[in-house]
Amino acid sequence: MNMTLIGTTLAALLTIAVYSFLYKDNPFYKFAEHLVVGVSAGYYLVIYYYNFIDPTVVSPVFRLRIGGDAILLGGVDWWMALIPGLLGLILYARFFPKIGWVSRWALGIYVGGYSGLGIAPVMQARVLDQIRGGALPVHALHTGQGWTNLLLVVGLLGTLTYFFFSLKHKGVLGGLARIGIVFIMVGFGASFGYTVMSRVSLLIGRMNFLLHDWLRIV
Amino acid sequence: MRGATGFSRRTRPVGGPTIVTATLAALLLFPAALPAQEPEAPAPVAAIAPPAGVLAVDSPDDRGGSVDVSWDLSPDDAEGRVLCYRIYRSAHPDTGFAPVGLVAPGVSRFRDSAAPDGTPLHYRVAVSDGEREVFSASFGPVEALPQWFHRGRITVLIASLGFVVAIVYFVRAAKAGKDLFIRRLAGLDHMDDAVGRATEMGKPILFISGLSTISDVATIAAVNILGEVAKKTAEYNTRLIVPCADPIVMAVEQEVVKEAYAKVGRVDAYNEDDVFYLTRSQFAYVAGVSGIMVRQRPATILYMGMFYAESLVLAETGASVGSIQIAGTDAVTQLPFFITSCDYTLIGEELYAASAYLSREPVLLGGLKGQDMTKAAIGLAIVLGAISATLAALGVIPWDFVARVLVNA
Amino acid sequence: MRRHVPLALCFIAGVFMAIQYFIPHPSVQAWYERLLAWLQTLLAFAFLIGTVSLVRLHAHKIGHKVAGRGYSWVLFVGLGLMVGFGFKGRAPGSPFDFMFQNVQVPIEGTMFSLLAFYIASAAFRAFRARTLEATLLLLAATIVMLGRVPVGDLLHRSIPAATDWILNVPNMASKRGIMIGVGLGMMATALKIMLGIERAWMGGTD
Amino acid sequence: MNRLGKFLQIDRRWIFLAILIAVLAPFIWPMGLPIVITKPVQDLYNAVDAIPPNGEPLFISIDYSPSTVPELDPMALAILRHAFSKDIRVAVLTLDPAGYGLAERALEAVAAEFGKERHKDYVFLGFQPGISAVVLGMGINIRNVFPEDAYGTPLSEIPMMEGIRNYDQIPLLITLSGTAVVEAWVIYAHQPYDAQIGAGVTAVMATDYYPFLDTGQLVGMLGGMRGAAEYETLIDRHDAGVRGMDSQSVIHILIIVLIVVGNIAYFGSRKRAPETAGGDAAA
Repeated sequence: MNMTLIGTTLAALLTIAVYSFLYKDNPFYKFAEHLVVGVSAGYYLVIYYYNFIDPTVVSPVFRLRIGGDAILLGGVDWWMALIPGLLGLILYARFFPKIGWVSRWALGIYVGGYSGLGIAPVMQARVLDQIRGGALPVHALHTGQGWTNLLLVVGLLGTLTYFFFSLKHKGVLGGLARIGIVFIMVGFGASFGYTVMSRVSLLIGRMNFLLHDWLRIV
Repeated sequence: MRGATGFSRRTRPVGGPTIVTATLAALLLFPAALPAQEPEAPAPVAAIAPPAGVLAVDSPDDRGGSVDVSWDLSPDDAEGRVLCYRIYRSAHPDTGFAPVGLVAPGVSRFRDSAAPDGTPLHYRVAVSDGEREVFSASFGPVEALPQWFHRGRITVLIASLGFVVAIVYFVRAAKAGKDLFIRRLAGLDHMDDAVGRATEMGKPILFISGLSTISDVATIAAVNILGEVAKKTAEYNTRLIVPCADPIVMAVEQEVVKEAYAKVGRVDAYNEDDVFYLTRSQFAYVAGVSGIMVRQRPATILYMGMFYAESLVLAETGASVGSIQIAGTDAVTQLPFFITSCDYTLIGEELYAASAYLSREPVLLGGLKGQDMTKAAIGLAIVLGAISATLAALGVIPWDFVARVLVNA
Repeated sequence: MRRHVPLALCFIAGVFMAIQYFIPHPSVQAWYERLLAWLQTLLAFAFLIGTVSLVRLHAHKIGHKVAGRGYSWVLFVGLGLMVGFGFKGRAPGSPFDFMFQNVQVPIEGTMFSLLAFYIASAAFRAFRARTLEATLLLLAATIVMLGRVPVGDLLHRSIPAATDWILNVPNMASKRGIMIGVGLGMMATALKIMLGIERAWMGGTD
Repeated sequence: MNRLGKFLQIDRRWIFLAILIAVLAPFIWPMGLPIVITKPVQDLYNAVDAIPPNGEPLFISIDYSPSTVPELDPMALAILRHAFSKDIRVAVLTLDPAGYGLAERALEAVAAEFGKERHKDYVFLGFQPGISAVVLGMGINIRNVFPEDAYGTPLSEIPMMEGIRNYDQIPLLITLSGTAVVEAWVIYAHQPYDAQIGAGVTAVMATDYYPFLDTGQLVGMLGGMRGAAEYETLIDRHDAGVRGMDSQSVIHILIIVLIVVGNIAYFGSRKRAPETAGGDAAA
């Protein structure tokens, strides 16, 4: 009995425990559920410590090293490593009700920083590029491409109209919004149908694991 | 679009006149291309012709340290005699050249991304047939410099500023007391009923704010909605359970719920253990939440924020325990599943409109108006773009013009 | 201090992160990289807060002798083992890796694969041709499902083409529209946060 | 309630059982149904095929974790086989910590299959955290983000990496991912640096990225197990992708039958007992 076999057997039993949930909630599922919540919470705690806190704070501040390079105590790099450490520590202020509000300083930087970061790339990739992709020539209606382009433009305009919030969906606007919802529903149906495959793939993968890797019967 | 920031990947075909020019240039420049201290390049009789027209410019829109070098292909390239081009750099026009890069035949450009900033640099391109290298004339001086503004992004800047102006203008107008209409959002009209139902049944409400971090704007939208929901559960004295997948989201949501309970004067009813962190791991989180669903049997489940593949596992488990489910997400891939498994679904942008809708705060409604106006402008841009593309296709206006407008727009 | 400082920090961080996109100069980019690393580190610090919350919840269950508290012990064992092993070594073959590979990966993979069952039950339950929209949804889904598998090709030649058409035309048009709308919503929300209009993140103190 | 109405209330566990049987059956009786090639797959195949042998390497970023292995692993294997069979050099990296072992396993297996030499024909750069930072960093200099390969050899000492600085020397980068990492490659590598990006994604993500194909932000794409099966067909090497498609066909048909029967029962029961309508709200 080697470690690989023990590991595979453990994994297989846990796999079956999870599948038992399809029948109904039961002690085996509860065991697997609590185990994986604990294990994964521990996993992320450790991984984030070693991937971020250690290299950006602990190593430079206490061991005076960034990557392989030595830094000076009290030098610019040292102070720059201390700041995220202090920001991280003030997050813990929330455990002390009297100074709990200090943790908002760190949250402010976090929330603000990420908010700002998104604006321009979103404008580029989600708005401008999509406008470019959406502005298509709609001549040549005697060909398939002409009609396709017309549908693409109309569908896009309809979908945009559906998301108009500050006007009542009546008249032309209502008509366009209606076209929009038709396109949206067809799109959602397509996504649903398209997804079935990847979900079944996962099931095939698990069955492969049970039958091939564990039981070795196929 | 492509090529706006970098080089085109296409290489120039070598036409007749180019060959003549290149050969002439090569003949004329040949001696200069052979510095004495480059012993590996003796002057051969039947040598391959060196590349001509070497041009080096500071790479545009970058953080410095980079020079773009381009040249005309060696006339012998088309005949397959070229093995590679090697690019040389020096601080002097005719001595001290060192190789900085190598490209395949047929390629006529190279980005030297190790160029020192602010020094005059000279470039040469050598062509190699495997046995010897033949040098072009040197080009220079050129300086690699960092830029303070990314010109390729000017459209994004203008569009973003326009958007900021639109939002700020309508927010101010709303503050000034302009009355603003907002259309019905089906799912949210039932929020009161959903909370009321939970109260009647004496069962909790489960609020799931997605799996993303607070860096995802969708999560912030979810947090805003949670604030409004918490006010209602505090009023009705209904238990609100909020399992979180991200620790910062948890910290923020604890604040939000506590504050909402305080606002309606029920701070005593707030239980910090009901807003808790489970795990960041996607399906471990799902395992935990599914367990909560089948054991607590919540009357109502709200899914708001960013969701990934877990959406359907959660929503189907929720449906199987008979909960009323309202979802809202901007995750286009997950919307189909919420739509099939939930009672009401907020689609895409509706999620962002939700906090304005629920709170009816004029400033938020003003922001929404600003979004709508931008959307109208985008619709107009698409229509105009389609019309000009059509006119170009019909030959009324030149394609060049349309292409330029679309690329720069 | 309680209100203005966090809002000011939020504004400054936001504006800097927004404009750095347009400034390639290294003096700005270096700060951008630094700030980005700080944000990631901040999240790493928060994991301890999250874990404390999880531990407190289950300690509470054990302390109050809630039914099923035995499972809380299971959770503690899993958490304790991972943290204990993790600080000793995480290389492939280590106990930490063993737990990850043989507990976390298979359970998560299996949870994920439950979708194959749920997608079938959801389709059966909800795909009813009640309204025009619902009918279109189920028709599109059915055609695409057929078009994705080899059987569809055998059934009728035009099914893969129809699938491609649905994906490339109506699907693309609506996705693009939703994408633009979502983009606007994201930018507007981000902007409102930076400007301090939307401040639920700090408990909505106004 | 009549019999048809009762059918609509059928315990969903019967459906689960039917799915289980459907997924297991083709394991015992393989069918081997034919595969049609779609354009995004052909485009990606052509892009890989156009890379000159023994030159600038094809980059493959294995950005998936064990949960999406069944769909994405066959893609990785097929693309690697394609590249190695044409003597195209390959550099593999991962942006997902859980992808490290998967990437290493796939690369080493296929390299051994074709008798390829590490550092001459292929290199494994390993994992670096921070998705957008890595993608952006590679645009400046790969050595900044991957100073050495996964086993500690400095990039400067790896022959095949000579002269490979950033995206300008990468003819094609293929990301295999079940998450939005693809978008990071498009936004942070294609947009600023004009890098050529191809993608292999799970079937569910594929619809999301159609707009990117249209705008040229992605050169080509493999969607789900079928994408893998198509690629396997193109390189004429049938494997897990083609095999899995049999199970896929059976389950897809089963679900369609369920939908059809469900609707017949629904309309049949409504004619006789109109009050049974309701329950779950439609879209």
